[in-house]
Amino acid sequence: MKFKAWLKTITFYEILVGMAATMRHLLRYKPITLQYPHEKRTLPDSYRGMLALLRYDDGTEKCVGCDLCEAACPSRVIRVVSSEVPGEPTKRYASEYYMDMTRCLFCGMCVEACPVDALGMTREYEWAVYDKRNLLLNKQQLLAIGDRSYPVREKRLEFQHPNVAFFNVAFKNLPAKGT
Amino acid sequence: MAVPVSYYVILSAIVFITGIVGVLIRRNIIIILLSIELMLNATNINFVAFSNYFHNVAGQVFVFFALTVAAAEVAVGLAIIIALYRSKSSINVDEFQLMKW
Amino acid sequence: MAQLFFFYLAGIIVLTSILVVALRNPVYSALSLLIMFFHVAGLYVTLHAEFVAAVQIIVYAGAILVLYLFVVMLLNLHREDRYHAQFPLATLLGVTILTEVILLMLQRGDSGAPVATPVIAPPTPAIGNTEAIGEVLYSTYVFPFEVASLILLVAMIGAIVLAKQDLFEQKG
Amino acid sequence: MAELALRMAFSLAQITVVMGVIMLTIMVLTLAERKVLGWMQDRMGPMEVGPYGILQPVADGLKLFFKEDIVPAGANRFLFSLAPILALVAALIGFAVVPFGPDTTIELFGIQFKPFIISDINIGILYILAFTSIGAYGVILGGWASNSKYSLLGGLRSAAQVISYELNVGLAIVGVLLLAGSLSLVKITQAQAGWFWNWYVFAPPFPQLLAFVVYVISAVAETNRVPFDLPEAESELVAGFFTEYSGMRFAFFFIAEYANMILVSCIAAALFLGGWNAPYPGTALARMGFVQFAWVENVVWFAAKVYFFLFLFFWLRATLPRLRYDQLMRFGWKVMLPIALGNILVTAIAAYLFPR
Repeated sequence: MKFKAWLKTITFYEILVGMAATMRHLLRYKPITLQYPHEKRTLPDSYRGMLALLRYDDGTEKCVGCDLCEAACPSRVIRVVSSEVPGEPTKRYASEYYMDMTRCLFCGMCVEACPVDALGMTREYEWAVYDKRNLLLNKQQLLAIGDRSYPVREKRLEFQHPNVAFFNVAFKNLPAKGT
Repeated sequence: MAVPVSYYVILSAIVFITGIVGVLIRRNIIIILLSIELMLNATNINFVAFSNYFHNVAGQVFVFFALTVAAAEVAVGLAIIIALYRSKSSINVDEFQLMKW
Repeated sequence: MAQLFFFYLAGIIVLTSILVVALRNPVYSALSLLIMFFHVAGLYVTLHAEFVAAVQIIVYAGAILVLYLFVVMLLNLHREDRYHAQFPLATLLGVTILTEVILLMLQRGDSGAPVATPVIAPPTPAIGNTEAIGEVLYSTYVFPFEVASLILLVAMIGAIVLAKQDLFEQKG
Repeated sequence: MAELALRMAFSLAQITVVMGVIMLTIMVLTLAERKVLGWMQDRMGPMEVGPYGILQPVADGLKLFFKEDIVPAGANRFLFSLAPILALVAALIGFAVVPFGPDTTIELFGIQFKPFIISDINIGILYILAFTSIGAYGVILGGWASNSKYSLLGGLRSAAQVISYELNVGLAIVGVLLLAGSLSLVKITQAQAGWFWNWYVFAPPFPQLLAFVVYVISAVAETNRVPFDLPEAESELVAGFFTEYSGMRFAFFFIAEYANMILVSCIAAALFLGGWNAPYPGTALARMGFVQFAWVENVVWFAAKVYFFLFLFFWLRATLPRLRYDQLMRFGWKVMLPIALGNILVTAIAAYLFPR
C-alpha cells in the first residue's frame, strides 16, 4: 500500500488524472455559458423583480396610502405620504410615494402587506444605472413600471362581487379557520 | 589597436580604490559589502586582463575562485546583517560597539 | 575600435563604481553596481573571456545583487544622512595607492608591448573558451576547486545558522 | 565596412522579424489562454470582440495603450518606470540565441547569412540563463518602487522563487550539456538529428526524462505561472508585484511574462525535444525533391514543439490549484534539487562509460 502511494507520487498520478479530466472537457466541449445580453434565461414563474404600483382598469391608482407597506419593509425602502382625496373625507391616497431601490432586497413583503393589492412585483431586472440617485423612484416612475408590466388591470373593488366588496380588504390573507 | 594591459591595471586600481574609500566612508553595512564587491571585481578585471595578455586561461580560473569567495561572503555577510538588524534594528556600523572595550 | 570599446566600458565602470559609493539610497547603489557588473562582463567579452562574462552576470547580477536588494527591501532601509567621518583617512589611502600604481606604470614605461614573453604557449584556437577553462579547472586546479566547494558549503551552513533564530533552541 | 553594414542590416531585419513573430505569438497566446481555459472549464472564453472573440487581443492592447498611467503616491518614480522595461528587456533579449530553424546559410550580396539563427554564440545556454536571471530585477524593483505592501510581498516572493528555481533549471540543463558537449544551442540541436529517440529526452546512453520533468516544472515556477504563481496570487496579494501598475507599464509586465513563457518553451524544445529536427531523419519535403523548401518543415516542427509547451502551460493552469509558499520552497529545494543533482551524477557516469 505504501509502495503504491509512493509510486503514485513519483509518477504524478493524481496530477495526470486531473489533467486528463480537463482534457476530456476540452475535447467534449459543451459550454454552459449563457451569452447574457444576447441570450436570456427564462425566468421562473415566481420571479421577484422590480416593484411597481398598479392601477385599476379605469386608470385610478389602487394605493390608498395606508403605510402598511412602509411598516412591512425590512430595509425601509418605501416612504409614503398620504393625504385625503379632495372632497371625499373618507378616502385617502398616496400623494407621494418613494422607493429607494438601492436598498431593496426584493423580499416581496410589501406586496404581501398591501391590503388593496396596489403593489406588484414585475419581471424586470436590468436596473443597472450609472447614477445611484436614479434608483430613488417616485410615484410616477413606479406607476409607469406597473403600466408596462401589468397590461391587464383589475376592476375597481366596488365593481367586483358584492361579497368581496363588503370585506374589501385582502380576503385571501384572512387567518385560516380554527386558529 | 589592441588595448595595452596597463590600461586595465589602472582601471582596476581606480575601481579598487573606490571600493576602499567606500568601505571607509560609508556607515551603512550593506554599502560596505557592496564596496567589497567592487574591490573583488577590480581584482577580477586584472585577472582576466592578464589571462588575455599571457594567453593563459589560469587567470580566468582564478576569477571563479574569486566569485566563489564573493558568493560565500555575501551569504554569510547578509546573514550577519540580518542577525545584527534583529538585535539592534539598525545597520549603521557606528552602533555596533559591543566588542569595543 | 577596441580602444573605443575599452574607453566606453571603462568610463561607465568607473562612473558607476563611484556612484555605488556616493549614492545615499542603498537601492540606487545596488542598481549602479548592477550596471557596473554588466559593463565588466562586456569588458570580459572584449578580452575573449565569454564564459567568465556569462558567469559574471549569472552569479553577480543574477544571484548576489538580488540577495542584496532582497535584504535592503526586507529591512526596509531609508536613505542615509551623512557619510562617515573617516574622510581624511580614506583620501590619504586612496591617493597613496593611486599614485603608487601610476608611478609603477610610469616606471616600467609600459605601453602595451609584452614585458616578458608569454610563459605558456597560446592554446590551440580550436578549443573554445569554455573547454579551455574546463580543462585547466579540472586538471591543474582540482584541489582549489574542491576547497572552493567546501567554502561554499561552509558559507551555506553558516548563513543558515546565523540567519535562523531558533535553530538551537529547545522545543517545548 | 560595406560588409559590416550589410551584416548589421541583415541582423536588424532578423531581429525585427523575430520580435514581430514573438509579439504576434503573444497576442495569440493572450487569446488562446483564455479560450483554452474556458473550454477546459466548460466556458466559452471571450466572445464579444469580433467573431468568436478573435479580435480580443487588439481590444486589450488598445485599452491598455490608452489607459491612464498612474504612479502611486510615495512611489519611487524612476524605479517605478524602470522596472517594467527591465522585465521586458530581460525577457526578449534571450531570443537572440534561439535557433528557430535549420543551420543553413544563404548567400546574399556575396556574404553568407544564417536566416534562422540570429547569433550562434558558443555560450548560448549560459547567455539565456544570465538574462532570465535579470528578469527578477524587474519584478523585485517593481514591487519595491510601488510603495505598496502587496507589491513588496509579491516582489520578495518572486525574487526568492525565481532564484531558487533558476538553480533547478540550470542543473536540469547540465545533463543535456554533458551529453552534447557544447553550450551552443545550435550544436545541441544538431546533435539530436535523426530518429526521435535521438532527442535528449529519450537519448541513449541515459535518457534525460528526469531532467526534462525537472526542467518543465522549474520553468513553470520560474515564469510565475500557475500552480506556482505565488508572486501574483490574486486571492492573497491582489496582483502581486504589479498591483499598482496600469496602462502600458502593466502591459510591459504582461508581455514580459508571456515572452518568458515562449522563451522557456523554445529552450525546452531545443534542448530536450530536438529543436527543429523532425521525429524522422531528414525532412519529408527534402525527400520529395523540394530541398530548398525543407526549412519550412523544420520551422513548422519547431513551432509545433513550442506550441505544445505553451499549451502545457495552459493545461496546467486549468488543472492545478496554487501551492502554498512553504510547499513551493520545500518542493524546489528538497525534491527538485536532489533529483536534478542525481540526474547529473548518473548522466555523467553514463556519458563516461558509453561515450558517443
